[in-house]
Amino acid sequence: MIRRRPSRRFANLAIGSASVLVYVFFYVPVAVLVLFSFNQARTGGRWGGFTTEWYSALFDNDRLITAAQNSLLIAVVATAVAVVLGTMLSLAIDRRTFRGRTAAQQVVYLPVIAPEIVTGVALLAFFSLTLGRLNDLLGRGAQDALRMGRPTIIIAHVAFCTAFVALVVRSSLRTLDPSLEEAAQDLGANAWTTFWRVTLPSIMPGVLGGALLAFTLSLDNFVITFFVSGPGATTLPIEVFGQLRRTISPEVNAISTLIFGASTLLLVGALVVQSTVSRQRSQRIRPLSRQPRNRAAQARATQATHTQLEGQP
Amino acid sequence: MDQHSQRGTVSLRKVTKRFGDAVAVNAVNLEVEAGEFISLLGPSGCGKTTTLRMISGFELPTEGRVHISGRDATDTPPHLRTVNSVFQSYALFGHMTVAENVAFGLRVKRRDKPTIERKVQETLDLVQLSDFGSRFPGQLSGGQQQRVALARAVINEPDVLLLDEPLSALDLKLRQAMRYELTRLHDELAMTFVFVTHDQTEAITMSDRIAVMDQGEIHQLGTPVDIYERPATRFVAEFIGEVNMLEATVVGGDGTRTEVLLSSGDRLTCAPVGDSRLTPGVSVVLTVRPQRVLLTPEGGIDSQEHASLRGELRELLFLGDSTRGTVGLADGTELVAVRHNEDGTHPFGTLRPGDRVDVGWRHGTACLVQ
Amino acid sequence: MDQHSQRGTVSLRKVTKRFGDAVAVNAVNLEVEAGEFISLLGPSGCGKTTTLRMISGFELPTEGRVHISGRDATDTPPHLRTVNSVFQSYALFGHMTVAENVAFGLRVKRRDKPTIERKVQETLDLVQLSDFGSRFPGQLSGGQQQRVALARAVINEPDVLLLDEPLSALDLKLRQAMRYELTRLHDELAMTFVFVTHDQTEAITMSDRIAVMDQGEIHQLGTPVDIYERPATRFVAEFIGEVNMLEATVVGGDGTRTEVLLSSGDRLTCAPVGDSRLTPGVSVVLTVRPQRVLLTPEGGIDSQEHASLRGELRELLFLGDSTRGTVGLADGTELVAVRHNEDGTHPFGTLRPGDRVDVGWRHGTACLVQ
Amino acid sequence: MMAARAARAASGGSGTALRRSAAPLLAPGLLWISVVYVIPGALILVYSFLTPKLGGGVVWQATLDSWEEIVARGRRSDAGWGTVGAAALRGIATAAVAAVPTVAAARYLGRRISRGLGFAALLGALAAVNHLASAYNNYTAVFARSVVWSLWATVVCICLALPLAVFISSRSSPVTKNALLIAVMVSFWTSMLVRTYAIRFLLANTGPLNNLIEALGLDRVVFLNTRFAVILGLVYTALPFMILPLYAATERVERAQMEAARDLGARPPQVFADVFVPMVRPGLTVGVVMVFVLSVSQYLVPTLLGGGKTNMIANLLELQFGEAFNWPLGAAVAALFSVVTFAGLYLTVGRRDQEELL
Amino acid sequence: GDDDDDSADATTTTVDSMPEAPTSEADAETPDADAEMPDAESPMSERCGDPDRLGDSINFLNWADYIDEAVLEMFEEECGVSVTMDTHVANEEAIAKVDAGNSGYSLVIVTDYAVEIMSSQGLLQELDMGEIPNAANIDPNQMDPYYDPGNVYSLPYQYSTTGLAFDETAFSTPPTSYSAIFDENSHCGSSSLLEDQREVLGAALVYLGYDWNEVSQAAHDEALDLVLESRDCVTGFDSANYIGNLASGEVLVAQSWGFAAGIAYLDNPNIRYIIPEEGGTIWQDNFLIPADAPDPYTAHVLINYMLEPDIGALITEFTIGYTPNLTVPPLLSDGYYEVIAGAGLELTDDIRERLVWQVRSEEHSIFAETWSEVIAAG
Ligand SMILES: Nc1ncnc2c1ncn2[C@@H]1O[C@H](COP(=O)(O)OP(=O)(O)OP(=O)(O)O)[C@@H](O)[C@H]1O
Ligand SMILES: Nc1ncnc2c1ncn2[C@@H]1O[C@H](COP(=O)(O)OP(=O)(O)OP(=O)(O)O)[C@@H](O)[C@H]1O
Ligand SMILES: [Mg+2]
Ligand SMILES: [Mg+2]
Repeated sequence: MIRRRPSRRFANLAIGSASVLVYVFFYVPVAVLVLFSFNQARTGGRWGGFTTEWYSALFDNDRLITAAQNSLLIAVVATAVAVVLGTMLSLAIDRRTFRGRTAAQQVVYLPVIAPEIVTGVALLAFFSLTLGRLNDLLGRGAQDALRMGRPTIIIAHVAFCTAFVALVVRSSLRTLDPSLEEAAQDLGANAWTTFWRVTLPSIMPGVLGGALLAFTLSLDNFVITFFVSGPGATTLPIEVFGQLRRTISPEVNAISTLIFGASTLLLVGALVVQSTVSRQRSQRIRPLSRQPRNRAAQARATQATHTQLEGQP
Repeated sequence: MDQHSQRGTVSLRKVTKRFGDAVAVNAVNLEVEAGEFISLLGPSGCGKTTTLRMISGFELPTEGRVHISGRDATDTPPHLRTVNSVFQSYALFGHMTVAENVAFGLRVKRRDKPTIERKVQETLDLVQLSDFGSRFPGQLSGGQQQRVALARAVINEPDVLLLDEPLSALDLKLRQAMRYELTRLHDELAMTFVFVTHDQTEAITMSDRIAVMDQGEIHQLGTPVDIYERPATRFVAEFIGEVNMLEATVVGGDGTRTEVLLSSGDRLTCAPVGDSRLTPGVSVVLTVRPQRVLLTPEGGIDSQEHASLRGELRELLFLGDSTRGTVGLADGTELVAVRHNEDGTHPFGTLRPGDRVDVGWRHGTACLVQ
Repeated sequence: MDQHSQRGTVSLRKVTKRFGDAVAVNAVNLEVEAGEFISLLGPSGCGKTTTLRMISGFELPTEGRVHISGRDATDTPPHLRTVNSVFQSYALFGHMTVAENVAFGLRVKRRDKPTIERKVQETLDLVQLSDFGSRFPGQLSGGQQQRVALARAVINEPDVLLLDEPLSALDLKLRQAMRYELTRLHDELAMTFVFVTHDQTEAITMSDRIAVMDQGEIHQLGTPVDIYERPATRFVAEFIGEVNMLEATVVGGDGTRTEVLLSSGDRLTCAPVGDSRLTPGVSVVLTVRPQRVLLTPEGGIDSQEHASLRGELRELLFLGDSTRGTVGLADGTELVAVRHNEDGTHPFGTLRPGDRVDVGWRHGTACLVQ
Repeated sequence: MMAARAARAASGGSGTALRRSAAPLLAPGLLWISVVYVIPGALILVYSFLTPKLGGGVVWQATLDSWEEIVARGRRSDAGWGTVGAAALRGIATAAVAAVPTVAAARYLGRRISRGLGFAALLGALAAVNHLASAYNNYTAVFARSVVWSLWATVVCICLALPLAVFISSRSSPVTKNALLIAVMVSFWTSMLVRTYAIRFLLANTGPLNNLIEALGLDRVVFLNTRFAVILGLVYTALPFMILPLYAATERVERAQMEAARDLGARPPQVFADVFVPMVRPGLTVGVVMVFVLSVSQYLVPTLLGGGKTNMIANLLELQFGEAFNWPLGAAVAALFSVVTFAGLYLTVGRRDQEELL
Repeated sequence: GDDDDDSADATTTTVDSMPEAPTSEADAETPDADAEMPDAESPMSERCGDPDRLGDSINFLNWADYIDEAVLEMFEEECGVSVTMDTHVANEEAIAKVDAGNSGYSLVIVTDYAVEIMSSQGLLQELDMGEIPNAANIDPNQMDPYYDPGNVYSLPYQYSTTGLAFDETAFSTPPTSYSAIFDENSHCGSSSLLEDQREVLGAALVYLGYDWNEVSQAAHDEALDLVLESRDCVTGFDSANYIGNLASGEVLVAQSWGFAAGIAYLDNPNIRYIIPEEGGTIWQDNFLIPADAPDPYTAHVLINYMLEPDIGALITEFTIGYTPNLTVPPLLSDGYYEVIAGAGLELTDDIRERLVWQVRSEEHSIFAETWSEVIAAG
């Protein structure tokens, strides 16, 4: 029903098709791997018929399962810690003044701008040096020595995840009306209550967004993980990279498909919840400046204001 | 002194607030009585909000002390003060329902649930929002949000309620309605209200007393009539209502009248300013309200009872309810007269722009300020 | 018709705008003359902005045509129309200096640099911001930003200047100053101004003509005096200025007077409405402006020349410039009288709330609308 | 807007906040990041002055060999004044070619011609520096190539992300917006490696894309192990990091300002360049920094899609830390690389944008 | 297997399903090792050494995709030791991990020159041959290598060669020289070289008439020019994808690991493998025990276990390399021999003549320098 000028329609069309293109770009490789996970032929390239055998094979493939478990575990732990640390950092940077604030900001920004490969080798050097020294110091034998593995991976992942969380949370903190927190204090809430009851719920979208990003980054990290992993701490990307020596096994496609499917389901679920909540909330929203349609009520308002109640049906 | 009797008083003693080099509030003394409705009135940036925030505890005074309910509260953190605020932006918690918003103060004080529920219901009744408890703030109109903010503050039964321009985001009609609402609440609750505004009509219609501020200082503290009729300074005269100002020099006078020389060359006799220390030679400003200015054809003013000046009618402006006439005096200064359009006819009779006119005012209706 | 003579005219012919199902503007006809200062006045959401945006080209009418300067511009994109807008939020470019903001329109039209510089200087002079050219909008006060927005629009010498509530974000004093400024500019520039506002005072003091809108329709188009004194509908009466409204039923009358029965039981005689087709039995509303309502002790009204009703004084409210008395009539309806505080004494004499009073108005000052 | 933020920042620091220390909030995160980034970074610097050990690692014996190798030693084959001349010529040629479109664009947008020329000159200078770096020695050559490809990837990312950001932010329902945003992220929940492998398959000489090309009657094109594939991979990997901040910035764009520009007679491209781009600049800066840094140090993409024929700085580092057993040299390359990257970022990203970055 | 002579697909299946076949054969040969009832109170298999000294678990670092996982499962079941195998994709990676100290690995498999480097740096412990009785099974030809004289630190695991693999159908006369890639490359755009500085430069050096391990600057300059020239022709320097590419026909001639040619042959029976007339390399992967291994004894047991005939057969069937274990060849399936024969992987004495070992010492860092020129070139 809405008339549009042709030029604007053209612009919208261009923007829309460019966007579709981007999604195609993102999802064609995903589609390929999903397809391959059902492909009977072991080496890609040709279609050998539909099969689910790779999925059943997957359940016997301890290495892949373990690697996937490792990846998920590390991502979950790193994300959890990073969300806490990153939120704290962004609170400090946004809400407190202290000397060296700029320097602190730049340190926080380091993981974003530091080349991954440099970080990887630096961490390898660092951990070999410190773990060795620590073991010497503690007199640990070979059996119970400190060594690289899941802990070192988590330490590394937490660092860069923290930076990204801080980045995202800071941007939502900046748009948060500071008088909300003051209102809470004014009503008798101490700093702690204010944070839990008011600040955190208000910046929750930012925190969740940061967590999502951190989780994605951790799950997908190869280079840094590669350098700091140790016995029994093979993550999925590292396992897959090893397999590239031959051809990638269809089971890898299968597990990728599973992870993809599960996360999509999860997020779609979250979206459905969000949409119901937001539909609920947006019911009968009235913008601030809208006045009642009832003119008679207004007329009375000028004479005897107390009889007039804005919002009466 | 008896603590109890002081409940609800606020007292600022030589309170100064500096931000870096800038002085936001300058050695302000203010005594608010219990149960009073006091307004802080002044232009943007004059320090009203800063003053309020020192009372609520969000700013620390650089110098001076803040007493609330008779106790020195200067170092008490906000959440332990017996004052509550209504913020200009409402600052409602968007993730909580109206009822949860209102319950917040009691919940953080860990009142038991039945009490909280009962009081929330009572308070929502008070602000006439009983049916809106389960809505979210985003689903309310501006005026309703305003009332939620109010309910959220008053449910805590603070000694003092602070309101920072709570009406400025509302449109005219709603603002009028909310003014009435606030006055009603003040009567019902018997709390001290400290109300910040830059709208003189708001201050005048609602307050017991008004503190007029400018540049961090309180220029005058008094009842609305005091402030309107007897402005202490030029700034107050100018800020409250429309006013004509004529530069003048004192040339003589005694205890009962002062003789001044206007820049237009006219000599006038005025009632003296309160504690008249106006010695000849002092520069003063003669202020007179437009609605007290007579505007007649030449010679139409009885110069016995009235001060009278001669000029030319420059402009007549229809304002709807009233008409405004602008008169140019001999030296070019302008004087404005306003008259209600009482009976649908031109309130200044047959006068037309360009006519020679007399303007004047009854002796005693003009005021001298320094 | 001659193109040149039409420069600056705007004409909306049966223009309708629908958003989905909602009708924002409903079959509006509007002829604006060249050089006129016309205001669109109406409550929030009545379609003012939408109307303006159809003139500037940001919305396409669902039906009807828009003519600008005599030419059909309905399908002309915004950047090719000879109109410019001043946006409510100013919409200044924050990343450009004031001078760059003002120069923008000329720059995108690729005028040569010296011309641009000269004109920017001239325009900044015009709005009295010559010294602020190199500042950024963020460093200016609201009123100054306003003037930059104005300068940015008028530098293009549009045939028509559209202003969407340009003053609503300013505080009272500044608003008054800017009103004056705008009127001055209109006189100097001889452009057509289409001015959108929901503030009646603004519309009344500035405009040549006012179009009062509600719910997407123009209720009345006329001069300020017309609209104030002879509202065509109840909505207009109510929206323009403060007004008392009394429900009444026509009980008789002839061509020169109409007799009505008020809900309070009083019978009154009124001047008829313009094209009086008021036959007995019709419900009408009697409107009378508060400043035309007399308020006296019982029996104080000359019922020969005045309509007169009996009631009780409920409230007296000091408003600074004036005092407002609220009277309750027999049936509980209220009537408001407003009187200037002309000589510093109580304008209603010795009357106090609770007193029995007479209220009334000179015949002919009340109006009947449907 | 900035003034308001400054005021807020200041007020945040006043009053009650003043009484609280930042340390408890700041310390854990800052310490953590320092342990993982700052200290190892310093260690790398130290390593670059040590002696390599066969089998990897270092011998704790100071030497300047590594730095001499990468700074002082030019490439055997084609160093000399001739190269400088060639570089100058190439710069001038590039500037001349670029000048035509940039000046036209400047004219069209109503900007000064000198700005168009300046931009062309900048491109020329870049080309010349690139030429010099490519000729100077192996390290500068690989470095220059990494930078140039990452710049290309950044440009492509901007071109793809801008319409998408506008598209998403012009949706009216917040749920749709979130769904579209999440759709960007979700594809990243399958391992990058696996997806890159899928891209390999798609681009192969005998892959579907080439089959399609052949079906259209054209000759098969070699995509794999070329710059094209590598830059495509870089874009694929980094695109979300452009989309997310750009979307956030687009959300904050005020429609009124764009309409004001239209109203003042600006044609849509002018509105875009003069109003939209400056308004989304903070987000754009964040995106550009992230995409560039991510791309310039990419390891997987050149390895998987470059097939050893098209290498970037990470491959060189990998060689030194791996097969070459020359950690000090690798450390020196890494240190130099980081320093140049940081310096470049600080020089190109303005003060204001830096504040915006975090 | 009965489906040996079927198509390539069938062959794939055969190799995949291989674990069962040799296991049953092993059962037949060593009846005391009752694979069906390995657990419970029945005495542990004697292939598990001394149960008192045997640990519960062991960390094992191996090349990726270089062992049939069934072997590890069998060991776990038979001996009750859980094996965590991590993989590396380069010897350098393994060295770095062990060099970092306390890597946690008790058993590591790396290629020849890496053993020399590691032992020279004191990263390894001497093997106790008393605990590895199966060492006696090993082919003397593969013992006492240059990198570990006397096998003090290492025992061979698998070995193979590096040569050329090609698609028979693409050549009228099968190539016999590196010229198929370096010069007169008739399959420009369909050839590939390994991503390995030593192999590529070595091949170039021998092609130019130098020694495979040549370190003179002049020779390297020449070799570099040759590699840079052929760079435009090869699809890539690639150690992994070319296997699939050979199978799919994307690559027609490639420098290749021997075992990899076998794998490619499984998918594409037209693949043939040769050692060019200029020569090729032989290389051998070895068991090592790091000096700081947490559980050296269990590592010895595992080494010994993997040198069992049936286990060795499982491993070799999987890797398609050559086994150094003399007891294994009789147990290998027909499928294995079909691949070796079909792809031309037989290691005759004639071919052995042409093979050299890669040597690696300080002076060989010139290979890295030359290679960084290759990297810098594109
Ligand atoms: N946190 C701060 N840092 C620096 N200056 C400040 C700060 N807060 C207020 N000021 C300055 O102090 C002065 C008083 O500010 P205040 O907010 O109290 O004014 P106000 O009377 O409330 O004005 P408004 O009507 O505009 O709200 C102003 O000049 C303001 O710029
Ligand atoms: N883009 C739109 N989509 C849907 N409805 C719209 C849109 N723009 C305006 N409307 C609706 O059209 C009606 C008229 O809106 P308009 O903005 O013209 O009002 P207005 O008179 O300018 O009000 P205000 O004083 O609040 O600015 C309103 O009900 C509004 O909700
Ligand atoms: Mg304030
Ligand atoms: Mg509007």
